[in-house]
Amino acid sequence: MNPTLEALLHFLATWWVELLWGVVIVAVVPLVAGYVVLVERKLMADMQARLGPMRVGPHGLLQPIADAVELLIKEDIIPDNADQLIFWLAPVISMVAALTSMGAIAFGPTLQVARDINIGILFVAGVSSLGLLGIVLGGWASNSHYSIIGAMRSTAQLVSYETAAGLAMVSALLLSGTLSIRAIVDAQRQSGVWFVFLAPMAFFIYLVASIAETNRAPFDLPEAESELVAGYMTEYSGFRWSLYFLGEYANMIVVASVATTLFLGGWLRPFPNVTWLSWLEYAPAVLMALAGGYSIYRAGKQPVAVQTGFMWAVALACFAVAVLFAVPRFVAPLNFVLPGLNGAFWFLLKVSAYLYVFMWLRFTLPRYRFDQLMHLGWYILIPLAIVNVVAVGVAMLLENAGWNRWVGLMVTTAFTLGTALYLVHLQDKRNARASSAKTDVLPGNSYAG
Amino acid sequence: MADEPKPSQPPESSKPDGAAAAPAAPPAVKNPGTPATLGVPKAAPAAPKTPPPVQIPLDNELTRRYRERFGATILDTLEDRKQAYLVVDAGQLTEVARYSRDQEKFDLLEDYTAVDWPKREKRFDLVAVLYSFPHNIRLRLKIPIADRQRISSLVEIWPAANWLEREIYDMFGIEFAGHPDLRRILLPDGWQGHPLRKDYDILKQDTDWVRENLGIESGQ
Amino acid sequence: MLDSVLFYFFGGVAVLSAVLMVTRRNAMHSAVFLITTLMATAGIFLQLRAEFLFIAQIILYVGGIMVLFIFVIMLVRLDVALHHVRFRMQKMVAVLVALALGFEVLAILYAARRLPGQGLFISEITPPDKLPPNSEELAKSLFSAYLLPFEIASVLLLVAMVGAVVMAKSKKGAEEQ
Amino acid sequence: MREEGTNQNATLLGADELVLNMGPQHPSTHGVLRVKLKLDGERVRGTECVIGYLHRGVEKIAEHRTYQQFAPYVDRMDYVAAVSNGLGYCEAVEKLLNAEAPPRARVIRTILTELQRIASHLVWLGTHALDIGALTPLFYCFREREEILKIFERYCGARLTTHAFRIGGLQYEAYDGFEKDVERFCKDFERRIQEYMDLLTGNSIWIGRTRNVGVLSAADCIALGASGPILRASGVKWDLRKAQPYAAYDQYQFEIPVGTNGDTYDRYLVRMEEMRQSRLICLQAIERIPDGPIMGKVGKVLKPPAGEVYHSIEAPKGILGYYLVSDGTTQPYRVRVRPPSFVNLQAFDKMVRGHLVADVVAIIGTLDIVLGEVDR
Repeated sequence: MNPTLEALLHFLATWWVELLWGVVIVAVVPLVAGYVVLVERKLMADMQARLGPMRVGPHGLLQPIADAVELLIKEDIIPDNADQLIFWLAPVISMVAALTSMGAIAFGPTLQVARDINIGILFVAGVSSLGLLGIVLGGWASNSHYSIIGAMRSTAQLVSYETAAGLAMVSALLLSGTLSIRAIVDAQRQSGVWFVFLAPMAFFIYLVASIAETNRAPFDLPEAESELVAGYMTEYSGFRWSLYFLGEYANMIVVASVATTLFLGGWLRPFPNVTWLSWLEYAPAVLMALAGGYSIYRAGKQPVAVQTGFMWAVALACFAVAVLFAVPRFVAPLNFVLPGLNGAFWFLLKVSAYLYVFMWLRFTLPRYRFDQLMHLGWYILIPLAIVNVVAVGVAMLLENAGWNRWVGLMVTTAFTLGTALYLVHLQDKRNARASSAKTDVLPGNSYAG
Repeated sequence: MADEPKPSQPPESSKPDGAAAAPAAPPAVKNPGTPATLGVPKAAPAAPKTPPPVQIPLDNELTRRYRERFGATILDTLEDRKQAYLVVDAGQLTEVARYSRDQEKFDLLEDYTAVDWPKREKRFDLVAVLYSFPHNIRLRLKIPIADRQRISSLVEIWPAANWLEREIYDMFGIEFAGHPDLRRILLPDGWQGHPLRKDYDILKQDTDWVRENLGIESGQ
Repeated sequence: MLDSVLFYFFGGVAVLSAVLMVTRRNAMHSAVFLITTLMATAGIFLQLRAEFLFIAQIILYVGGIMVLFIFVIMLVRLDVALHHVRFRMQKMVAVLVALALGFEVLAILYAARRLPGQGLFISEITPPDKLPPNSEELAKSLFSAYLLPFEIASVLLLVAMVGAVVMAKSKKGAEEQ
Repeated sequence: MREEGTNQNATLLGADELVLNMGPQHPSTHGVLRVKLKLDGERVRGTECVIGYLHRGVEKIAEHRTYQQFAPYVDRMDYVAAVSNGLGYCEAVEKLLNAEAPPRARVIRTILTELQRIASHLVWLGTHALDIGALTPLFYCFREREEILKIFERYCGARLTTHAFRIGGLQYEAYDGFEKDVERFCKDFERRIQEYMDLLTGNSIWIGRTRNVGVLSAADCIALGASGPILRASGVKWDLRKAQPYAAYDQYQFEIPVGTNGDTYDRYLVRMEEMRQSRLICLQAIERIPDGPIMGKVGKVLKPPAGEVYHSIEAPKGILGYYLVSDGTTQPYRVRVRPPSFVNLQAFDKMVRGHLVADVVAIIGTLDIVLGEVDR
């Protein structure tokens, strides 16, 4: 046999699972990102007393597909004065970085593209930050003032907040003692509790920094539409624009996954070592069944026959998933998929919750100004993250010295919290000084007739 | 300049049945005793023949002070529908304006505009509406000027005049000496003609400009 | 087999984009090709199972330094600056420097042959999966055998950082006065 | 940047000054305002407003229409507060005619104008918050504004450019259930305002973005002619509705909210409180709408005696003045509108210098300009 062919076959035989997963990620993530957008729009609509997309498909469920088609067939405009090569390259870098970094994420104990590389978490963080190159290059190549300002803001913002996020990650890494994703989750299983309880400040810092890293509100300055039109994406349209968009949402999923892995116990169910909670193993199936039941309940209340039918379809789908979750538990030969299924369920649930927080903040908060953003990053988050790393280290030393682990962690967390309050206080004082001696006025106290 | 004007009172000579409140009834606040307001005959009865009799001479303390101070510069002091105005000679406009702001406390230049009377010798009336926060009264200065006569700008006295004078320049072609940035404001820079002049027909436009910049024959 | 395919792929990309980087007129294009070179090098590290070096290369060079580099290019209009910097003897100097470099490389290769042991060419290769996880190894050697140099480097960086802060401060103060 | 080769003004970094052209198509210039910003990094070193993109020659049109024919045109100036424009014009012409609207008409005018003030402020609040990045208040504001527009629609059939009033009084009698509609809206509205305040007033990002941004002292306001909430936010307790009452404002109790700093945050508080006060005025007014005719005696053909009149009202955005000159014919000889937005926009340059690009947006929002009125 041809040696090349043989080698190829050998390669395929050894790596087919990973290759398949790779293909699945490339194929599924755009769809998932599309539906994350839909969910976001629906949630936003709900919080804003309106309906959101309703036209395409029942309750707008096919909207992402319509959007994708629209973006694909849209005219592709490259401005005359743009730098053709880089303009073309930039969105691709952004998206490839986001998708590649997904490769190392473990969705369950057995669900991972890259066979557990022992620098997993660094890989995710490092590669996903490459997306910034796409933003900077795209902003520069567009040759537009809005784009370049957006790109500069983006760079400054990412460089600042990456530091804070990295230091927050270090806290969790100290606790786990490894960089490998599976080992980190395993460490949380062994310690019996998620790291978010052991290092709450680190989790909080990571939450804030990850919002800033993904350019989401209230830190969405690089693309603040009311100031910079669309920031670095201003000159992009159609397919290229959708690549950026995809990269952004994929990045959101990535940071959520990192947070889930580091702080929220990855694919572990809540309190993985408490045996009387082991009924939670049934939770996925039960929850899906409940969702199905609710759909049936709602089906009767739909005004139009089509909608009733659709609700029934949803109900059936939910039941099908429920059965899928339940069967392996009762059928012994299928038991081996159980950890994967349950793991994926919990993992995705946590990721969704994390993303929900992202969205919730976006609908609620106004946007920071650039100097305020930098102040928050450099004057508060980074010092706090450094203090937190030291504090977690001290806690571990104390534990080694025979202290109760919780007492040590509480003391150090309290210390970090105190530092945080002091930093905020300093910042307030700085603001007060900046605004010279001006007094507040509240409505109601100075309105005479 | 009064930063904290005293709480302004509604003019106390409240009209019997609250008719459209004549805001600028100067004597009401300044000098209740003067019979100027009370003596005003109801606005001229119908039949508005071309020389209008609605404007009647006004003589109260305010106008007297102006006359004393400026003499012949104040060409006339009149009242029209209970609103006072002074006709001021263009030559000493700056002085009158500064006096109005500093001594008479007309701190707000509420409006500044022009009216075109093509048949008159002095073709334009510039009209400045002044308001005094401390006294809660209005006063109009009317400055007749001829076509192509340059007139001194009020920007130094009331910065608010900046855009208002640019608009007058834009619409009437009146030039202001000493204006920091006298350009067209509403119309494009290269436009020919001044639309609010009476001889500028309502359908007229700068066809050359339109053809050159918009590539169409007419914008109508 | 797979290893050599990957090696030649990454090596080819690295050399090609290095050449392109030198020949491009546009500073931004050069930067992009430099990034490609660095990433291809990172790929070679990965192929050598040096995953920590790989990710360090990505994070430090591609992620950090290159972003700052591009940032600077955007800010200071390097196109114009280059134009001013170019001088008459440039080509000559470049050729000389290149020749010197080439001579050095040759000399090293020649000297290496004389070294005791295997020299540059290692005949027995440890199979990749037998290698210990190298981030741990790296950490161990950094914090034990090479602790002093490591700390010296850290202090040096700290000094640089403080220096930067001081310089930025004084400039700001001067501007305010 | 590459294109800015000609501009060699040195700045902090030794780089060129960047000229950023905001508008006329830009999400947050509220229409077709174009602002040229001279930037050093992101700091604004100078501005120039380019306006006139929406210029329709309203004042010229007026000279070729009769007094009644021109009335609908004024609605097209400040199109988010059309009723207020109409009130100012009608009262000005009435003054020119020495006529007046009957008491019932004046009260209904007051109610509608105050509702319009609330609606205008709601548009301001929603877009201002959106500019600063808060997405949600916009929809809440438009939800409430919708209620007001529904009242307008039931009253006169139009929602935006209402032409609600006629010279001499009103065309339409208040419809059945008018009081009830207004009352229901006002009762509900207190809770709604609280909702907006909950979202924004205490929010530290909001405070950070608005406090000390675009500060305008009282002296600056008066010198630059800025009026309305901008003037009040800098501490001048002055409101034409109190100072020189028109319509039926002398009959109602309300307060003039004032700020102290004259910054964007104070303007926000002042406008919020103004909405509350407008609501109170409406509630007082619907309690007793006098009976009687709704149209005064002005005749079918309006021929005001020759002469001139200036009349101004407190529109939601500031002093809205009309200067009318009659030559005794049925068409005005000259109509001059003193638009609050136009004059307020003059203060923009002073407010924005030294701030960041993001503040430019906040300041355009807080000025509450409507380009239809700026350009006329």
